[in-house]
Amino acid sequence: MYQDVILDHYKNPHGRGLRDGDAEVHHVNPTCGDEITLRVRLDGDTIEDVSYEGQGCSISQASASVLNELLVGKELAEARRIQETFLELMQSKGKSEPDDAMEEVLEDAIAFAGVSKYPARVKCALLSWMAWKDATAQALGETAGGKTA
Amino acid sequence: MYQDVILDHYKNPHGRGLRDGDAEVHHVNPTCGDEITLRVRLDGDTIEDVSYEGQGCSISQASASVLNELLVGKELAEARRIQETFLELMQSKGKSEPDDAMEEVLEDAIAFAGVSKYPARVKCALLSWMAWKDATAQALGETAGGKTA
Amino acid sequence: MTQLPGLLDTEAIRKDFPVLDRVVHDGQRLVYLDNAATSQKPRQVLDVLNDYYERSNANVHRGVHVLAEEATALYEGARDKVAAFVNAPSRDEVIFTKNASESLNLVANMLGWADEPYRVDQDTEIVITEMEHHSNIVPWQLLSQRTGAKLKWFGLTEDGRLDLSEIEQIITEKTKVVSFVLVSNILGTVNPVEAIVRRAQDVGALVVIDASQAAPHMTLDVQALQADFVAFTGHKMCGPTGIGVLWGRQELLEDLPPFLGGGEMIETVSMHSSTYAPAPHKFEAGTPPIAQAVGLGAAVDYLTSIGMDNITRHEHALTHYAVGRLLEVPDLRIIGPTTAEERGATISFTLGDIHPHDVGQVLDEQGIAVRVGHHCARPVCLRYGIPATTRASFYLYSTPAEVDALVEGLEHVRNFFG
Amino acid sequence: MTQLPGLLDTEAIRKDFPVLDRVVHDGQRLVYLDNAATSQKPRQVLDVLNDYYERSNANVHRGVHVLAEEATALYEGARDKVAAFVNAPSRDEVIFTKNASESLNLVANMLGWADEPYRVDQDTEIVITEMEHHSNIVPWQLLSQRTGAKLKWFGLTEDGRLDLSEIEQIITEKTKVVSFVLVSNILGTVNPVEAIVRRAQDVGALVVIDASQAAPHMTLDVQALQADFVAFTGHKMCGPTGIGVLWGRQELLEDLPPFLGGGEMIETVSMHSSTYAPAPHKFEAGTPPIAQAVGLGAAVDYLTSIGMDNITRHEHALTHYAVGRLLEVPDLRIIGPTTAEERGATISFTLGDIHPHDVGQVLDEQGIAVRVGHHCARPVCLRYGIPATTRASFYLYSTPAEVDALVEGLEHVRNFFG
Ligand SMILES: Cc1ncc(COP(=O)(O)O)c(C=O)c1O
Ligand SMILES: Cc1ncc(COP(=O)(O)O)c(C=O)c1O
Repeated sequence: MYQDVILDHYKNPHGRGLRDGDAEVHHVNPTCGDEITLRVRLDGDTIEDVSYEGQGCSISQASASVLNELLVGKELAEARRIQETFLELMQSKGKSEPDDAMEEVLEDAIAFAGVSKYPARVKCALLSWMAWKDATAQALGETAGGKTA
Repeated sequence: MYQDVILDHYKNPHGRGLRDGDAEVHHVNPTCGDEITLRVRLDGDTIEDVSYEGQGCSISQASASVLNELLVGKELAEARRIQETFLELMQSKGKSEPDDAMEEVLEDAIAFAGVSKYPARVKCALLSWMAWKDATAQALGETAGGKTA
Repeated sequence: MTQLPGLLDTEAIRKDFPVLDRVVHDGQRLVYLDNAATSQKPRQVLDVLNDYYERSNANVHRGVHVLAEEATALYEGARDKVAAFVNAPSRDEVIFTKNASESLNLVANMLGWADEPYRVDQDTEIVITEMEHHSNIVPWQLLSQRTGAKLKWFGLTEDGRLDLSEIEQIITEKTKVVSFVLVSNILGTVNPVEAIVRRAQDVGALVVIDASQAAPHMTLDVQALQADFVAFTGHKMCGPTGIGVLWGRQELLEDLPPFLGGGEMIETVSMHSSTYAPAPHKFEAGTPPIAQAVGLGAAVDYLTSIGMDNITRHEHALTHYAVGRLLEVPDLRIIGPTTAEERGATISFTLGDIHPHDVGQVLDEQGIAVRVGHHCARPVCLRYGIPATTRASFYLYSTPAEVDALVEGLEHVRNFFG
Repeated sequence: MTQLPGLLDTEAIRKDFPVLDRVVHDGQRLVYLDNAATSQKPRQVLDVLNDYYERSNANVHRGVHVLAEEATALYEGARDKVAAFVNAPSRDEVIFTKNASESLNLVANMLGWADEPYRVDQDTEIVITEMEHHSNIVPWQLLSQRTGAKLKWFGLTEDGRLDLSEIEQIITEKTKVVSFVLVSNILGTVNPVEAIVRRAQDVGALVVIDASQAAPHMTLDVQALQADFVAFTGHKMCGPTGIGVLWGRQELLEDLPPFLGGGEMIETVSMHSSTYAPAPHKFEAGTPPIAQAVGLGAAVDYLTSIGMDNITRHEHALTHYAVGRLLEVPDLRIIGPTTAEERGATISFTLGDIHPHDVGQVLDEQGIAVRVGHHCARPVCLRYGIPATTRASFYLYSTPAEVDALVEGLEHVRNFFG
């Protein structure tokens, strides 16, 4: 489960820290106490930044770092595809080997395949991704409504 | 469990029917619905009559008949000794063979020894005996107080 | 040997049940006809229990070690199996309890503590029937004492069926809950669900169905029943003791308050206040009966492998045969329907004025296990003016030969006390 | 191998527990250190369970056939064993429940429905502690919400003990019930019963003791404790899942109202009203966890054959050794008492800023099963400002070698995340 990629991200997280954003959310995993505060900044359809701070296990921390690395700079549609693919991988219960197409979409995040075998840890891996989805929806709602954060 | 003596008493009960008495009680075994109404008539220290009516299984019916046969005409002290010995026999859980002394006291009632192995039936066998004890106490209370039934 | 159309291959099935080889009273082969009280357990269920304890035993949920993951997967897998067995729309609608009695008490208590529109209070009425098991009477009596709600009930006809002639007067606009037994454990009657549910729905009352004597014997489809809650118990359906089920409609389980408080049922706890986990965990306080749930899952697998419809057919054929043969016994009076139509494989009767205790005891001496008494349904005995009945009840492993043994046994009882 | 004075012959004992031979993760021998969550079961208990199901399975009470008599004798025999195990003055004071959580909820509900002088209402206060398991917090929160009673609690000292300095202000004349844990499942602390009971008795409050983590590990004497109620749970003491115990003082059990209604708990039922059986049956609605009670009886026999005092001594020696060895691990902080005095064999700790999930997972990869999280005692984590702990807990089959394995495992965790 602890692939080197995951440990690397845990020890040297990408983009950690809170910076300006269009929306901020705070998510908690009540069963283990993992927490994340996450902000999204959009520039039109492009994700300009995902910044975050939190406490939790290596899986939830590394997952947030991988998210930052993967999503920043991407178009929203592309980012959503990545998010959905990651969700699919995490819900696979370790049953299916990820295929090449998946690997291409997920890059480093493919390292989390092993986590999907551990139901108790899947929530950790998904914490930041759910927070990102939520924050993005908020940011878009505000953009649409023309409101400031 | 169904000794011939028990079946005989069941089929040809002694002293069944309600006659005059100094006290009357009604006892019920709620788990199986057995019921007995029982009257005691005393003449000083002598039991002049035990009359009864009830519904219930062969064990409870035969036990009332045996009680009538054994106790009517006896002195109270002797009757109590019989009642206590019967109680002891019924609570023996079939563990001890009744000894000669017991047999002498209990006469026909010794046939209930086999019943003591069946916890569910012990209450049936004891129903009339508990009723008799209760009725006698009442009758004595009334006698002492000089009241009529 | 008597051959009836629709019978299962009991020779094969009986090999699965170790206890059926039991010899009692120095040489009498056991004839177990007390299945309405509890069923026997197949090897397949006992093996699963042993495997659980010998390999995977751990407390469930939140563990990160192998055993905890396995135990959780087994426990939650059992929930999936039970959900499929009763055709539940969602696995989250299946709550594990310790028995059907707890399931029914759970509903009664939730409705007492609930907010409107569910709250049962002094302005509302509760409807049950005269043929309920005590476990579906006393919880409602307690609720009515505690809240002031009025308890009403359907009476019974002479032939052991619900008297629905006054349904409009009994289930009224004030009725908030109607709770009734699907198959009676004393009369064997199968009740007309649809008529009752329709009327309950008309007045907006919740419907609770006690399926304790149905789940073991027929296909149970909670969606087809259109009930709001369905309760049953594991030990009567080849499962272990110590496990029951409450199925409830998801939106109700979301809206209704918890019952027991403790570990597992919470979301977050502080000394000042707590929030609760979503159903089903909201209703499962404390370490659940883990091995027992897993065992019930195995029982469900076992029953499904035989086929619930096949079991129903088997029991129907056997009941038809048994009713016919029993009615040949002089002085025998069946308490309940005297045909095999709309009835389950449970037959209560009286035998002249021989007390059921004596009937049961003399049958036992011949190795035949029946139950005697009021069968936790004393109002039925009161209704028919009898102190008790003798009850023979069949299951998937019961045979015509066992019916014959019962009838012969009863002849012996008659001679004995004649 | 490390030899400590007071250790049991674990080589022999471990042979009784099939699961301890389990190999996980392709070749790692299981090191089971999650005993505070649930214990493993000896062969002696599993054999009794199998025997029950294969020979004597029947519903209890009121049956006149052999199996029903046997099952009843086994079930009631288990009550005798448990009564002797806790030195109860009477066997009728032992109530079988499904787990400790139900036992505690039972008490809370009885007190809510009781008449004076026991009734908990808006004028009364309930006292618990900050180190309770959720199962001894939430029932009282629910009771306090439902009745308006005020919930108060004892806080904790830095070193994981109850802060009793304000006992006179916390337990007052208004206090009707004081409920507290005998041995904490997260801190390991053994609480000073006498001081609390004395104060409770002074003000006339009832005392409820949660002995879930005590019964498995030490001689439990309800008379010496002078409590009014004592709750514990079978699965932590070598017994099956699905069985718990509530011991209560006879006169209280007579005076207090029933909780769940149904079969077995009644004396006589009519549609209009019911009367209840005497305790313990008054509190055992429905078919009880029969096999599980019988299994608990076997567990009690097993523990007694080893000797509770010997088990305490074994665990004390092991705890002493474990505390010492754990404190050698850099960055390891024990949450709870840091000596083996007045503490049980449950040790919670944090390891630098490595999250307990990661600690547990990496230990699991080495075959070492510990629990991580808030251990159903979240207020303790809040109190010490930590999200969770890693918890190692020992039992009669635990060995110094397993402590060594844990310490080595933790070194590996540190290197891994270092
Ligand atoms: C101290 C304490 N109290 C109560 C409980 C609840 O026991 P159960 O989950 O068996 O109801 C536990 C164990 O989980 C415990 O450790
Ligand atoms: C119709 C019916 N309802 C409820 C119950 C109660 O089930 P349990 O005793 O398992 O709680 C029974 C069986 O005893 C029953 O036959």
